[in-house]
This record gives sequence, structure tokens and C-alpha cells, in this order.
Amino acid sequence: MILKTERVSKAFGKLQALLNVDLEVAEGEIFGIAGPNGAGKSTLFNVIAGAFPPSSGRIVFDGRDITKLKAHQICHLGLTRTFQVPRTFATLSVFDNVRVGATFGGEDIRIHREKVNETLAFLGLEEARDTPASNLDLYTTKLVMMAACLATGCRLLMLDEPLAGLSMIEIASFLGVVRHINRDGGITVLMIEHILDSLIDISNRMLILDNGQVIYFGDPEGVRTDPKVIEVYLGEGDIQFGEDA
Amino acid sequence: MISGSLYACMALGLTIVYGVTHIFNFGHGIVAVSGGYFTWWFLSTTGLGLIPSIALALVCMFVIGLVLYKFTLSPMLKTPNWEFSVIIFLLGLGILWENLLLQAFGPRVKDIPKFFDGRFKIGFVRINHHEIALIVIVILFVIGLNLLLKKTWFGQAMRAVAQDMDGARIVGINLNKTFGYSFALATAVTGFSGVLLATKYYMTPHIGWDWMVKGFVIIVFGGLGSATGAVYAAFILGLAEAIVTLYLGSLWVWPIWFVMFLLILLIRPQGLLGGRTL
Amino acid sequence: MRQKFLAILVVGLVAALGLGSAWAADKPILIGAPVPLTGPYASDGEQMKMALELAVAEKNAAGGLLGRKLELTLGDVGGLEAEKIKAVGERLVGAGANVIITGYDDGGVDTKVFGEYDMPYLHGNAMTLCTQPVAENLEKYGNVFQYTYNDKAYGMDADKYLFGLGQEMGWKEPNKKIAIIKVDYAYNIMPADEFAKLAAAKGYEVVVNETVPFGMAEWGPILSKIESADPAYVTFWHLDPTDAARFIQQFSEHFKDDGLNALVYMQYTPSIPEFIKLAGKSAEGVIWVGSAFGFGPKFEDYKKRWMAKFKTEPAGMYAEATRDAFDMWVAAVEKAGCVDCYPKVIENLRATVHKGLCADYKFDLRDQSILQTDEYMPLVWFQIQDGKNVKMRPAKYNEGGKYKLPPWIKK
Amino acid sequence: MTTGPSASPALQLEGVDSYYGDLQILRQAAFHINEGEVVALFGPNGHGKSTLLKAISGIHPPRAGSIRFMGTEISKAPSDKIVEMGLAYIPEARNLFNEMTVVENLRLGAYNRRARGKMDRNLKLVFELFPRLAERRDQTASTLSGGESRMLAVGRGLMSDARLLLIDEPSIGLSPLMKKTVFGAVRRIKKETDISILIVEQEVDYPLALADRIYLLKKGQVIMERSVGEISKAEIEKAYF
Repeated sequence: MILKTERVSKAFGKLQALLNVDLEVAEGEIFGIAGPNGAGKSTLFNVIAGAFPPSSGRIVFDGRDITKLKAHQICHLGLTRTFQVPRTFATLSVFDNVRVGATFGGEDIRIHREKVNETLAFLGLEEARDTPASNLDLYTTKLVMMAACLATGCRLLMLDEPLAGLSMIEIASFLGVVRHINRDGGITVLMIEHILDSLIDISNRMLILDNGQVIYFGDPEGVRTDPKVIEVYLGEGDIQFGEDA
Repeated sequence: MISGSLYACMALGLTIVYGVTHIFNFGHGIVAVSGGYFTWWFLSTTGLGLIPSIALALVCMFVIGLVLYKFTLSPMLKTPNWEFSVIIFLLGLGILWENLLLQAFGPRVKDIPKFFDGRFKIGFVRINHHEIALIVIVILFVIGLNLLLKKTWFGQAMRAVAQDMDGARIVGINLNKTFGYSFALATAVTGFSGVLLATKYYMTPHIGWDWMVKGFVIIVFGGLGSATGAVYAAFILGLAEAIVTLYLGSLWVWPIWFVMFLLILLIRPQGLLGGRTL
Repeated sequence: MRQKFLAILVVGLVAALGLGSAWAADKPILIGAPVPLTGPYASDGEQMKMALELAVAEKNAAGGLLGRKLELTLGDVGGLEAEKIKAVGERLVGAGANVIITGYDDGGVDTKVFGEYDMPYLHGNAMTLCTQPVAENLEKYGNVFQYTYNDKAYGMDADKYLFGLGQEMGWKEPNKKIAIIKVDYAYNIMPADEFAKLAAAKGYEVVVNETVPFGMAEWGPILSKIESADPAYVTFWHLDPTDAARFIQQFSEHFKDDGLNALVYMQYTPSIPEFIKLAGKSAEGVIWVGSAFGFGPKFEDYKKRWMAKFKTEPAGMYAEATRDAFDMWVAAVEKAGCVDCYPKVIENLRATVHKGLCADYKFDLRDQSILQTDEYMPLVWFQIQDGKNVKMRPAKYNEGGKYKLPPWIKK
Repeated sequence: MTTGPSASPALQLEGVDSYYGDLQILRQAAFHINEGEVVALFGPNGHGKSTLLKAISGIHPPRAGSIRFMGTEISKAPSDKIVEMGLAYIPEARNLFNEMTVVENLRLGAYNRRARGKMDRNLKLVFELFPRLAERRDQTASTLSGGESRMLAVGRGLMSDARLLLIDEPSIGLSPLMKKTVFGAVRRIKKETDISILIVEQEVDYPLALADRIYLLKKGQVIMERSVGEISKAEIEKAYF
């Protein structure tokens, strides 16, 4: 197990965002998380990545208790994340954006350069290396964000709705990159996504959250037929129009 | 309490302008003073009573605000870096206007009569009728402003612009018009605070700068652009002023204000109720 | 060759100087006046300006000084900031001022600014800060004259007379406690501290000692402090009439019902007419001390001329003191027979015994400030009675009145 | 109530050019929407879909070309006038008033003079379409979930008494169930009113099931027009290249 959460709960005032969430991610797998809007998916990421501590419960990463660690400490241990809203440094070039990630490692400048170049090559971003981030399209921006995470030298990468806003073709090629990172880079991936077909397709195992609680855990294909998941998340039928159905 | 309520009134004008248009009005103090001077002038030359004079003064302030916006600020807002040029412009205009007041009315102190004479006593505390009147007026004023913001189309438009400018345009609000009327309204509100201040503390053309600095501390303390925050901050700082004067000496008021100011910026960088808007 | 060149140069210079002075006879004599025309002291500054304008106009109408016209150049020193006085000073001297006259212009650097030059500088700053350098280096700062006494004089004077007043009005001090409220300014801190020191030596105890900033609007907390300390003397050292009026107004309201068994003393401020106008009835019974200005036959005549020119009354001591300074300097120049023979003019100023509009002036030769005695430029004690300032002492000024118990002392 | 597609265009664009600074986004864009029609606009990211909607709604006016709405030229009209004429833009970013309640947001949707009188009627309609919003009417907008705030944005657009809705990427970030709800509401608008709708989307499935016609926008130009039924999802994907 590279990542394990034990009965993790988080409350914001009266709002119970997470309740006793148990999660186990095995080294080398792609793990998918889905669930209705407001189910607590992003909160779970935030708690794991150390943006804020859980109200109760324990988080273990790579055999180490990280429950109380700060975000940057967790990052140093090799666990990084991307955000739903693309965040890059607009005026910096792609190279510099990625280098900011690499600098977290605290090694000397030469090693950074190499690592950044390596990462850019790995993700096929060499051509864009000198483009300012503000001139990139959405797809490339997402790749750059991911590159910046990888350059920290992480072992577990958490992606928060990486496919949102991408066209079908872009989705397909982005998933290809994720597989490449996973297989050839040896990086474990934890991914939140609404585009369920894609998520089922790429994940080794999946978890569905609803109201802060785990309602499904296990085989991705099983998601489609699980009655509880259909009730709160998928809705009946294939293409249907919700409330007037 | 009393200083608090007067500060609140003054800070509200600043907050409206900043909240809606993101203009920092560095001529704010002199705007307040102008309200007082107009009232004083109508009172001493027209033979009108106090209330009509105040009303007339506020109408003047509103019109001046509107004209100022239409012919100077509105064109400036279209230029890049307007945040800075507008600050400098308003600052310069404030100084110019102050000197015009000085030329027109001389440096002597002016005052506006109290609304009520007399006072009463509760236990050991003596309270003037005038001070009660001031507090009541300010409370009514805050309530009225709140109603305006919440219950009228214009008020809702101001809030909408303050919260999301693009959203406001999407629902069909004319930004320029809303900016203009907000600026005019704020000018009148600020002028009114000057009237109230003048009934209690007298005024000279230059006194506005003191008021303005206090106003700035209050609105940043309260959270930029938050009207409720400004009112809370005004009362908190007014109370702090009284307590500090009593126990430490009045020279400590400013230092303590700034310590509180720094503390709140450290603990809550967005200010007391920052992030919330009109 | 070189000697010849030098000779020509010398001849040229002498010729230029000769021509220059011949030309100078037509050139007006320049009076530089650094005064506060904007900012918190603008109302005093306006009086200084008017006083000098009237003086110049009258002197020119009478044929000028030594046959030459006088001309006034003003410079605004605003809120009396050091950098302003410096800039204004350099400008006035640069313009060729033959004398610098002001009511007041500063809190302590003016002596250094004008001491650099030779022309006489007459100011009424009334501060030890301004006369100290003169006392320490008469050689260098010999051109600096302060035609008022020093601030500490108020403190010494208050100690001398304040505690005897009770007897005159049939009031016995209930205790030996003193409250001191002073504004954060040397002119007021110096005498207040001096007073505290001297009074303490007599066994009085300072129970409230507040330094306040300018622009103090809400006096409630300080009044509460006074109420709980219950002193027999409340002394108020300030120079802004607005702040002082707010104080006395809130004071009289505060103690209207329960009273306060204490005398209220004020330094200087009520001499500015604005004070009584703003404070109204609430100032009734206030005892205050100011300079000997604003009364007497010579002043009445001056007032008439003033009103003829300006259509308003002269307001405050600087309407008058600035004129006295001007006259002093005119007398010194006329006695010397020349304007820019500065050492001679300064010599004459030092020897001055000037009969001013209201009181007489004689310089203390140690620091070139004015002696404060009953004979020369006395401090005058007033009480506000029936809305008027009534002179109480020195005896020669007494208007026949007796001190009355102020309204807040309840029997 | 339903009148179905009619022949006279509600919206007609001809030769629209739009720039951001020196960068040209739209090149001679042209298309039309008939009254009562639902049209879907597809196209790769960054090729001008959102810019097109901003040009129509007056948020970012075009530099050249003609935009006619109900027969009136609006390419130079200010955004508030365009809203008043009955054209509502529902941006992908939602642009809600976060510190206001749901119902305050909706009321502001009826800010324009024409809509004010019909506010109560339209409010009823919106609450009928989105019962979820009625439940949360006094909650502040910032506390809504992603799907709910998307509903609020659509609802606010309807409040303007719109005759044409421009909806930008309604499905982005929504769960499958939420998508069904939002598109379900769009279908009800189609069935029960004669409001015309333009949907810009990445996800093809729902719009294909809803729309009467589709357009494809690529490199700032409308390169393809098809009636639904004439084209499959796979063909659209292919056209992206």
C-alpha cells in the first residue's frame, strides 16, 4: 500500500464533508474516484495533500503517518496534486513553470535543469518549452501542470478532474499520457473524474463517494450496475434527461 | 459609541466607492468637509432651517459626484493603470478643492448647530440629546442604506457590480451608469458624515485629512468593500479609542489603532469581514 | 600683466558696487515674511499677513523708509514643518529680503535657518527651543530676535499667582491636587512641565498629567479621569482654539450637574477670539493667561485703521505683535540711517526699549527674547465673565473686576 | 405552446471578426439560429467558441461583421441593451453573485426593464424547471454545489425573459446525474417554450440528443452545418482534425 486513509473525517462547522473514509491505494495502480458534486472528493484530496488536517482519522503514505504534516512536507515525501482550475504562472515559460516544481526537491540547479528537461521530454512538451504559460491552450496547460507535479520527483500523483473542458480527442490523448506516466514512469495515480466512461476505462480500481461516505469500492466495471451508485450518481438509463424522465 | 457611529458613517461612503468601482478615493476627507461647508453655507446665507440646508447640501454633493464621475473619472477608467492615475487625480483634486474652500470661506473654524440641546443621566453616565440623536441618525442611516442596497433595483445593481462585474453585464446592468450613481451616492453619504462630524467637532478646510486617514484604517480593518465590516470596524475602533484615551492616554490612540490594524492583517489578511462585499 | 588685470577687476567691482547701490536707492526694501497661510495655523497666519500689509501700506503712504518704498514678500510655511521653513527661508533670502519678520513660523529650526544670514530676523515663536541656540552662540545667531518671552514664562507665572486666586474669590482649595492637560507641542509642554516642577516644590501633587495630540475631538475619557481624580486645579496648555473650545464645552457639560470643585486655568488659547465664539457660555469662569495685547488707546486707534482697510476686526495677538516687531525694526533702521548695514541695525535692536501698541518691549540681552516683568510685556491674567475677557492682573491693567466663582463649583 | 422551428432566423451572423489585442480569434464567422430552434456548436478548444458567444452578447463586441437579433443589428449595441432585447448569455464561468441568495441572483436576472414586469411569472417557471433551486432559494450562491450553481446560471438567464439563450459548456464539471438534470431542463425549455437555444459544448452526446442542428467552429470559422440525424458522433470527432 502506498497510500492508506483510516476512518478519515472532516467537518466544516456543521457540514460533514467526509465521514470515516477508508481508502487503500496500491503501488503502481491507477485509482479512480467519482461521486456527485459536493460529495467530498476535492475535500478528500485536500486532506490527503495536507491543505488542511482531517477532523479525525489517520493518513499513511509510504508507511509514514502524514496526518499532521503540512502540504510542502507531504510534497517532499513524494505526493503531489493538480487542481481543478488550471494554475500556472502566466508570464513564465513552460520550462520555468516546470522548474518551479523541480525546485521543491532542494537539489542543485544543474540537477533541476536535467530533471525539467527529462520531464518535458517524457510528456512530449519540448516544443513548447519557451512558450509563456498564458499563451497555451487548455490541453497543454493541463500537461504543464502535470509536468510541474512530476518534476517534484513524486511517486503518487493526484489529479483533480483533469479531463474537464477537454474535447473528446484531447481526452483520449490525455488518458494516453496518464497511462504512460503510470506504466513507464512508475507513478501511482489517484484521479477524480466525472467523465465516467473514461475513468472506468483507465482505472484499476474505483471508489464512489456520496455525502462524504464511501458507497462503492472495487472493480470499475461494477460501478455501472451498482444500484446505489445509479441512484445517487448515474441516474437511470443511458442518455436521459433527469427530472422529466 | 459616538465617535464609532460617526466613523461608521464616514467609512460607509468610502466602502461604497471602493466596493462598487474599486476606486480608492483619496479626496474622501475633503468630500466630507464639503458636505459640512455646503450645509453651513446654506444655513448662513439662505435663511433655510437646518434640515432643509442639509438636504440641499446633500443634493449638491450628489450632483457634484455625478458630474465629477461623468466628466473625469469615467474617461479615466478606460485607460490602463487607472487605479493609480485615479488615486493621484482625486488626491490632487482634493487638495485643490481644499484650497478653494480656504479661499472662499477663509481658514476660520465653522460649526453647524446641534440638533438638540440638553442631556440626561443614567447612573454615572451623562448623555447629550444631540449624541443620542447622532447615534439614532447613523443607525437609521445604516438601515436605510441597507434597504437601498437590498430592496431596490439600483441597490441590487450596485451589489451585483461589486460581486461580479461580468455577471452584472450579463444580466443587463449598465456598468458605467451604476459606477456613476454609486460614486454620486457615496459622495452624498460622505458629505452627510461631514455634516454630522461638524455638528459635534467643528471644522476647517484641512480637517478632512485626519478624517480620511481614519476612514481608510476603518475600511481596511473592516475588510475592503464590506459595508457591514466597515460599520463593525468603526465601532470597534471608536471603542478602542475611548478605552485607550482613558487608560493609556490619548497620544496612544494612533499607535494602538495601528497595532490592532497590523494584528488583524496578520490574523485575517482580508480584514474583519473581507471577501464579503456590499 | 597680472597686476593690471587685478586692478581692472577691482575697479570694475567697485564700479559695479557703486552703481549697484545707486540703483538700489530706487529698488524697494524687501520684507520677507514666512507665515502659515494654510493648514492648522492659517487663521493666525492670516492676521500676520494683514498686519504686515497694513504696516507696509502705512509706511509707504508716509513716504517710505529712508525715502525708499517697502515691499512685502510672503512665504507659506503651512503646518510649520521643518522642510517648509527651510525652503521658504531660502526663497525669501534669495529674493533679497532685508529683514525677515513673522508672527510665528516654526518649532525650532528657524533660528538655524535664518542664523546663517546677516539680516535681522524677528519672530514671535515664544519658545526656548528658538532662543536656546542664540543664548549659546550669540556671535553666530546675533541676528535672531524673539520679540516675545519664552514659553517657560507661563509656567513660572502660573505657579506664582494661580494658588493665590482662591482667596480673592472666597474659595478654599479642597486639596492640593493638580490636573495638567497639555498638547504635544513644545510651546505648551515646556511651561506645563515647568509649572508642575515648581508646584511640586510647594507640596502640590499632579494627579492627572495628560499629553494629547492636536485635533482631539472627544474629551470624554479625559474628563472621566479628571472626575475620578478630583483635583483642585485643572490646567490646560494648548494653542489650538478649536481643540480648546471642544474641551471646555465638553467639560462644562460633563460637570454641569455634579460640579467639580476646581479652578480651570488655560494658557494663551482664549486670546484667540475664535475660542470664545466657539465655546460660548461654557467658557464662563475660565481663568486664562495671555500676553498684553488687544487693549489700550494706541491699540484702539490701530484697530480703527485696521478696520478701515480690512473691514474686519484684528483677531488675536499676532495682528498686533507682528506690527510691533515691524515698528521696532523700522526704528532701528531709521536710527542707523541705512537698511543693509545689518550690524548697526542689530545693535540698535538690542538697545531697543520699544513702546508697543499695548505694552513695552525690552530685549533680554542673553538670548534676545523679551523680558517678562510687570513693567515690560507682562503676562496678563483674565477671567471670562459674562462672555467677555476681563483683565484681572497686573494691577495696572485691572478693569475693576474681581474673580468670580466659576459655575461648576457648587456650594 | 411549442411552435417548433420556423423559417425566420432569431439570430443571424455574417462575416464576424473578433480580436483579443492583435490576436484574431474569429474569422468571418457566419451562421444562424431559427426561432424556437436548438442549435449546438462544437469545435476544438481554443478555436473561438466562447469568444463567439461573447461577441453576440456584447460582452466582447466584434471588430467587424453583422449580428442581427430578431431583425435588429446588435453588433455595436452595449450589453445591457442586448439583454433587454431578450438575448441571455450563460457563461461557462457562471459569474454568479456569490454573496447573494439564490432568489436574489434570480431576481437580478430580471434586471432589464422588459423582464421586471414578468419577474414573478418567470421565477415560477425557473423553480418549476429546477425544484432544487426552490429548495435553496435563501442560501447564498457561494454555498451551492457545482451542479446547483450551473442550474442557477441557467435560471438567471431565463429570468431575463429571454427569447434566445446562449449556454456555454453547461456540462463541464458535472456528475452524470447532474448533467442529466441540466440537459433535462434544457429539453423542457425546448418543449414547453418557444425560446431559441444555442449550446456550446465539448461533450457531444447530450447536445446530439437535443439539438435540431449542429455547427462546427474551427480556427474561428464555421466550417460545417448539419441537421441532427445527418451526422454521428464519430463523424464530428473526425471533423475536429
